[in-house]
Amino acid sequence: MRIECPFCGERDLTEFVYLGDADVTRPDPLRADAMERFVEAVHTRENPAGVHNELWYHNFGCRSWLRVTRNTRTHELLSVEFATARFRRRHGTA
Amino acid sequence: MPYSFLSLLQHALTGHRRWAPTWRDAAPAPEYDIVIVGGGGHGLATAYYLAKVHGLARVAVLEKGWIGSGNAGRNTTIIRSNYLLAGNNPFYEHSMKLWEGLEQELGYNAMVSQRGVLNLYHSDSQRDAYARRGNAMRMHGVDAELLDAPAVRRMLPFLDFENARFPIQGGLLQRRGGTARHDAVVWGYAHAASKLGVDIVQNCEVTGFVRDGARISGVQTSRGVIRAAKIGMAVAGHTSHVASFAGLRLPIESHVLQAFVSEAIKPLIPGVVTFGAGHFYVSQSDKGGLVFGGDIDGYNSYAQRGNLPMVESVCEEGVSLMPAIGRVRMLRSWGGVMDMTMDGSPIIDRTPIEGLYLNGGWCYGGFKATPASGWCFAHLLARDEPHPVARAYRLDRFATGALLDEKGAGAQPNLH
Amino acid sequence: MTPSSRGLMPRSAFPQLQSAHLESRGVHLSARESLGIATVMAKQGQAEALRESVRKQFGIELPSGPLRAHRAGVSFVGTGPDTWLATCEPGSNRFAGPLAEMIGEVAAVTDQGDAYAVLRLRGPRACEALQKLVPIDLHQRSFRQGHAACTVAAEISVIFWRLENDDAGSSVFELAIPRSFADSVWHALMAGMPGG
Amino acid sequence: MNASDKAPRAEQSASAEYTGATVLHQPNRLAGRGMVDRTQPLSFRFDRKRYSGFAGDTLASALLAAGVQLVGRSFKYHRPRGILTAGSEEPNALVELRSGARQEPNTRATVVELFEGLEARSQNRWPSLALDAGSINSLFAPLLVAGFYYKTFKWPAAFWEKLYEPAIRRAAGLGRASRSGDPDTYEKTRAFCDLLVIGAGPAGLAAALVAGRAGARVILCDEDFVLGGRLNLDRQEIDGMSGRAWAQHVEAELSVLPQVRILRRTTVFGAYDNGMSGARTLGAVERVSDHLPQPPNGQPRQRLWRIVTKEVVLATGAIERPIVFGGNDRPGVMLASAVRTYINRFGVTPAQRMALFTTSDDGWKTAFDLVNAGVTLEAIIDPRPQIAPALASRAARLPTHALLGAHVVEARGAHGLHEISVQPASGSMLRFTVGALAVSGGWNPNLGLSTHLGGRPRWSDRLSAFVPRDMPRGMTAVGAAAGSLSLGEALQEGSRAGAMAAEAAGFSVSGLNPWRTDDEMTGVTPLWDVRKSRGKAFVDFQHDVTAADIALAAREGFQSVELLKRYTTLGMATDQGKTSNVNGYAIMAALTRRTIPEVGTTVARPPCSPVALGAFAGLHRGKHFKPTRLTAGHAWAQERGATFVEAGLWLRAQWFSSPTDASWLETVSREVSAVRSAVGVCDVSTLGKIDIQGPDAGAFLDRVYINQFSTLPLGKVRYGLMLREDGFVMDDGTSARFAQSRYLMSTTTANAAKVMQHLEHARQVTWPQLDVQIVSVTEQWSQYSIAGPRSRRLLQRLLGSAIDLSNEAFPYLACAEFNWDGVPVRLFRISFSGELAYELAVPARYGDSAIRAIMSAGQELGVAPYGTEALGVMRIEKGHVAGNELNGTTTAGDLGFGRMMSKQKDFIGRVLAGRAGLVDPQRPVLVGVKPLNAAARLDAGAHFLTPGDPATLENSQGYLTSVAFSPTLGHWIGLGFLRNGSKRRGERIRIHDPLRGGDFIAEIVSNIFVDPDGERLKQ
Ligand SMILES: Cc1cc2nc3c(=O)[nH]c(=O)nc-3n(C[C@H](O)[C@H](O)[C@H](O)COP(=O)(O)OP(=O)(O)OC[C@H]3O[C@@H](n4cnc5c(N)ncnc54)[C@H](O)[C@@H]3O)c2cc1C
Ligand SMILES: NC(=O)c1ccc[n+]([C@@H]2O[C@H](COP(=O)([O-])OP(=O)(O)OC[C@H]3O[C@@H](n4cnc5c(N)ncnc54)[C@H](O)[C@@H]3O)[C@@H](O)[C@H]2O)c1
Ligand SMILES: Cc1cc2nc3c(=O)[nH]c(=O)nc-3n(C[C@H](O)[C@H](O)[C@H](O)COP(=O)(O)O)c2cc1C
Ligand SMILES: [Zn+2]
Repeated sequence: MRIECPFCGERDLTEFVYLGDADVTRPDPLRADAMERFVEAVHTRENPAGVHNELWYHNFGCRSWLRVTRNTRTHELLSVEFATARFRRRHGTA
Repeated sequence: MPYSFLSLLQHALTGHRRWAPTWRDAAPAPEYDIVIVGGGGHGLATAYYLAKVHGLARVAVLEKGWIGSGNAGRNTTIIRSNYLLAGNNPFYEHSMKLWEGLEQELGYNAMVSQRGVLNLYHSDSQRDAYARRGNAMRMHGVDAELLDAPAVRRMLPFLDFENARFPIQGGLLQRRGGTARHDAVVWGYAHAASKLGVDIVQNCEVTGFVRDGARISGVQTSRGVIRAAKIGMAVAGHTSHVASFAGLRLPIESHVLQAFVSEAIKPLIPGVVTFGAGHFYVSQSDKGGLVFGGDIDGYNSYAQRGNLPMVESVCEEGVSLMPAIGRVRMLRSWGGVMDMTMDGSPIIDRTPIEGLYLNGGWCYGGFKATPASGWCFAHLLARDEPHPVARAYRLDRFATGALLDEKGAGAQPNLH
Repeated sequence: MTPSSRGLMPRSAFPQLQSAHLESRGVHLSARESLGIATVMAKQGQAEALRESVRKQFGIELPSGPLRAHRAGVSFVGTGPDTWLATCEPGSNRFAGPLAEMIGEVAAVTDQGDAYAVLRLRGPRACEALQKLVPIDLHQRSFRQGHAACTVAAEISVIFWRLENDDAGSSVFELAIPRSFADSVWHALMAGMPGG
Repeated sequence: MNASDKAPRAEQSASAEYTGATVLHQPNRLAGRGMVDRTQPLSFRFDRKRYSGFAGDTLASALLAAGVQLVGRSFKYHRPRGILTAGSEEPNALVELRSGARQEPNTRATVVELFEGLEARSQNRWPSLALDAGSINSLFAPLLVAGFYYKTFKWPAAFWEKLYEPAIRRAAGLGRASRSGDPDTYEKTRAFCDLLVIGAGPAGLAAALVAGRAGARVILCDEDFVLGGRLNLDRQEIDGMSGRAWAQHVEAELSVLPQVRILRRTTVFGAYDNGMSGARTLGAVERVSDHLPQPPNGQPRQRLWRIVTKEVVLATGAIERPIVFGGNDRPGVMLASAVRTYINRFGVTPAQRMALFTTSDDGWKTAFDLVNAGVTLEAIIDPRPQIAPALASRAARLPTHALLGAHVVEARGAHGLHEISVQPASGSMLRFTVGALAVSGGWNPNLGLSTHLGGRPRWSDRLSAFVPRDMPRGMTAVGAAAGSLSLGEALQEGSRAGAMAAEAAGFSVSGLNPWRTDDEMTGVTPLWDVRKSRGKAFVDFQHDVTAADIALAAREGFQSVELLKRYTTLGMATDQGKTSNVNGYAIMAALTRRTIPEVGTTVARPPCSPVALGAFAGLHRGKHFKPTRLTAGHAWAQERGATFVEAGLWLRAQWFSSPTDASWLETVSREVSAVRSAVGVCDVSTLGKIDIQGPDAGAFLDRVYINQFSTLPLGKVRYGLMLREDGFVMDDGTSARFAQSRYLMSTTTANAAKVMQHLEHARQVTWPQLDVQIVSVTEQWSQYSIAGPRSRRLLQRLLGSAIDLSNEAFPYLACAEFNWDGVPVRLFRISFSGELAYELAVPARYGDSAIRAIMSAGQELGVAPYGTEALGVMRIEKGHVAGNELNGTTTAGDLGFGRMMSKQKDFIGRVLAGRAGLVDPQRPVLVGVKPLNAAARLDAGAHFLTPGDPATLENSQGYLTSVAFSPTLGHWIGLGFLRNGSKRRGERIRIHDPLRGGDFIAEIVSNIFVDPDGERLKQ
């Protein structure tokens, strides 16, 4: 498996560290139901047999956290972007 | 006629032309008392004990492929009960006791072989952790010995004691640990369950659940709808996937674990050895192949195959531990889909949905659990209350914080 | 006894270098002892300002991507988003401080002059020797002069870049190794040396 | 044609023509044939007996030349076995190659290149190959059917462990592995290309040539030591030149193309997952030195290639199928194409008198070549009632009986084939006395690599074989591998695939050359097994799986092809069923009235032929299993005779023993006393150091630590604790503030990398809006702890006027950056030992010089270097937590830091740390213990029990995490976690350690044993 880092280019699996579900966001700690939400966010991750958005860390490269879309049945890589990309899109910072 | 040397002799006289199928390859009936999803070791054991212990025989095991096609058929066959936590240790010891009588229980030889499991340690803190674990075992009446380096050397003179990057300081030994013939465990439970009237249905994939109101009362399958008062999931690596048919989200990730076998060589390694300075473990199969494995690849996968980097690092560890196997050849590598939980321990519990029961989250350690898992899941299904030794395997422990984290790795499945 | 009378003496990370005679194997190695090195990370939203200031101060256009731009002994190597490894010859520990001054508030500057031990490899078989170490395609067609990479060598995180070919027309690389790993990388490099 | 068919019989002592006493008689060597170099005789030993062969021979061809047919014994029945094939698919001819530490079990004689002094032994036999005691198993054969052991050995239970099981295990395996370490080295490398061509037969050569000429980067691999594949064994012509000559031409051109790399003796063993660009990784192993007595100096034995390529051309050819009939495993029964290989490539005939049993046109080529080589061909047996006219007319001219519609029903002969019984189309049984039988049951494309990524092959009725289908993106099969069995197709498909690959990589191809070949007959009518046959008919030779075993599996319900495999072990031997699987599937299909595609195939897995574990390990074994990190002070510590200990990848000084110390314990106690009474110095460079900058640096630290850092004054240091989001402790350390927006964080040695990743996650994923920049500076600084009542004086001597160290100017928890001797350095007043202490950080290049300066500055003060062990003793005396306490299952509360958790702010782990299970008052918390009996020695890992309670796991009250002999107190002390321990001070507790027989009473005390009020820190 080779992952296309948006900064470094396509690199071997060995350079990356896997974390998991890229769609969990840290709940608002001030909400009344914060506890349930944190329990959910930390323990209940997406685990589809198919297309999955996941976080990878380019540990041996540029040290970026990446948001990778990959098929867990075939290991086919569908897309990669910086984890910060969505934030930047939302806040228009380059 | 039950299997025995005698029956073998008699059949030999008739050229083995009269053997009956080892288990009935049943067609699904429209309805059962209990349906078990998953024809692996756990599903079949559950069905067997439901019939044997609880007298429930209107039971079906539904297997999407052929029985044992999942992890039961691809694991490295290590059995042991060397656990640390009070929530785990009694369960695995119960399993070990069941292993010890399995041949006779099933009338099928699963080749349980208690040649010992030795976990090597390479640092003081590792020794301390093993000591804590070994003491826990002893306090529960489980055999455990803490060996120093010379003792290990007497047992396994061909390990690297001279030139190791992380010198071997000793090991934690459970002599009653060992291996069992994985496929035979599946066939043995199928054989015995089938004899007690359990329907074993192959090529029958569960694709959904039948709901009436809040409860679940059946399954949709590739071979039609099958109704049942209770449905037990024992689908290991596919737990999240099958649970999602019922809208359940679970604290489980599916990861690939690879395993390897070498060409068959004359006996070299007496028991099971695990390397403490990495993730390598090895034993020798009854055919002579070195059966070994290491860490999971580390990413979610349902592909039943891994990648080259893990193959390399497993061999780096193997050759570092045992320089003698450098010229032994790898014959085959494969992968399995592991149901990794957030604390590395299993779940045997009711689900929030009436009629649906869960047995899963076995990570890479569920083969040794097969008998007790079946025993306890059957207990839960039959009595609607957890078996005492499986009390801790609750689904809500992540919310309550009553975790069973043997390694202390936290909510990160690929670190367990 | 006063400190100055003892004095602080730098020590090379590659004591083996003197005794290593590798020319015969088509690889020439040298250590870049007095290289000044600093990590430069743009503050949030300041990347453009940083480019501007580097343009002004050094006449260097900051590369975007894993590339190396240099001028008059100073170079900037792209090592990550909005992150560069700046080097200066000579510089040692006297580079990062002034650099921070010159660049100002728009970026965080961190001295790495001692964090990396830098080896220069050149010679007809330098490329072959390095290829055994790094998982990057070093072929002239794909890793050209001025290209750089943060990657892994013998399980160690390294940064390297390709310089202009030498007069003999053979490849020249510089390999930045975390100092504590210098021995291990050296061993891996020697083990993979062409011609045994 | 006619003429050559009547060529003179090879004179009996073919080898007579090679004079020179050393060359031994080779009765089956043919005059003037083959590619072996007759000017280079080689001598070798098999089972101690000496033989001769030539350069270019394989061990198999040399044994056959010498008239040796019996080479090994089978796995279960110990049946005598010979040589079936001439390639890597060989199931029978496995030997132990070499001896001593280099002994290699299960080595296929058919791929071993002969070298001078080669030593090989037969396997799985005792006392000798000829009379093997194990062969009595054949007598029990009726009992030893598939899966027999599952049905037996159950009673009496004890017998299984004591008797049967050990017996079965002793019988396991074929060859013996050496018990001493492999003396050879292995190397790993990577290669990148536009096109990887796997297989250098006509198809592969054509593909490589076309793509190479176009300028593409091409790698051409072949596992053989000569290129050409089948061209080396078939007497076919290309453009009027012999196939072999054509191959040599192509090779010559390829080897001068700059972008083409040819890897001979290199097996591509596996295909792995693709990247997004489509670039895929394949694994290959190059046998660099296996053809030599020993690897030449500095050369590895083998080299592992990870090849990253855009396109793959699969030109791996096809593997011939045996036919299943009685006694088909007799030594001398060989694949027809193998016989042809021995005759044409090696100039060796398996016997002087032979027969051919074929259901394929290709098999007939063997007949022509045997006759051409002057071997007596007793009969051609072809079950097909009629054959292609062209074939028939050519056959008519052969001096032999051609029997159509006939079957070989039995092969006999104790240690080698002696006689075959043939059932002709009509009439009574015929017998032929032959020394060898060539068999061709058709062809299976060698497609394993096409299925490694999950693709499944397709059944072809035309070929009656499985052919590649839904292959990995970018992989194309050509020639026999694709099921195109004629030379013409192979060349055509090869060049087409080469052209497409080159164009895909952006090169233009100018016209393909139309290589001319005479067309070839490829007809096959499969015969899966000879029903009327007598005696055991083998499907899987090595594992002794017979047609009867497959019938038994069918009967007992193991009808799924995967269950069939696991029950009978069909295809599980070292050859992975290359010659047996399809025959087995076909027999199962017939028995269960299914078609072969309905039965399907088992999954092929890497490696597609076995690979030495050493090759996968490469350099990373022994001392180089993992990289080693050395601090700048390492050389100095070595000079001081330090004993080093592994701390993660680091080597750290554990202690510095002096000749006068009686034991390591005495050394450590001396080091501790030196610190407590004078001054000591310890290298703490391995602790993680992270530079944290930016306007939001303070806010950022507030979120990752449980306590406040935004309020930390400039020039100050604070201890901090970090949680994982699940509420358990992750790491601890100090952070110093050097400027408004600049902190320096320190982490434990063990967690440095983990914390860095954690912080990057917080910065990039959780709070991308925060303006912080973080960089690891662990490598930049060499740091020494200078501890003890005299540490201030030492530093004053060392640093002189560089800094004012008075308590007022530089109090406890102060930090400063300044120049010393023109070098920027940092000083922190922090203490792990509990004494007045400082940590001095200098740029790493000065680390060596600095420790020497510190030592000489401290000489008159009695400075002593101390190691991690003394460090550990002192931190236990002070009740500081470390790795054994930060074990991933402890909370801040457990460690006694509950009150440090800020209520003012949110931080990682805060919410989940509030879960019931984590705040349960019953949780074990940190306490100190001291044995009542001052002489008693503590051991970490012991459990706590309330005195009087039975020693059960349920009753365990906690456990001992860290222990030390405290020279300060004169007895052993320990830290541990005890159920509601905070309320149990002064109570007695039982320390239970059944593993090591420890069992005694201790007192529960504060975890701080020395200077509880911390006065020494502030002196
Ligand atoms: C490489 C490897 C090595 C291992 N080593 C060990 C070891 O040494 N010791 C140890 O104790 N454990 C080990 N394990 C773990 C162990 O194999 C598993 O935990 C255990 O087998 C899981 O229980 P099971 O046998 O019921 O699972 P499985 O055998 O996987 O059974 C689950 C079954 O459910 C079926 N299924 C899935 N979805 C559906 C559906 N929708 N409908 C119908 N059926 C379905 C699957 O086909 C499968 O047959 C290892 C696992 C692997 C992969
Ligand atoms: N007439 C028939 O029925 C018939 C049947 C089969 C083959 N053939 C002949 O076979 C030839 C087919 O040519 P081809 O090029 O397709 O096949 P080939 O057999 O000539 O070449 C295949 C090559 O691939 C190599 N190889 C196989 N697996 C490998 C691996 N994993 N790694 C590295 N190398 C590997 C082999 O060593 C061999 O040299 C033609 O000459 C054809 O006439 C004819
Ligand atoms: C304990 C054990 C021993 C094995 N021994 C062999 C063996 O000797 N030969 C072999 O070809 N495969 C062996 N295998 C691997 C199986 O062939 C197969 O790869 C594995 O069960 C996974 O199935 P799959 O590869 O069909 O997906 C063994 C597997 C296990 C679990
Ligand atoms: Zn990157």
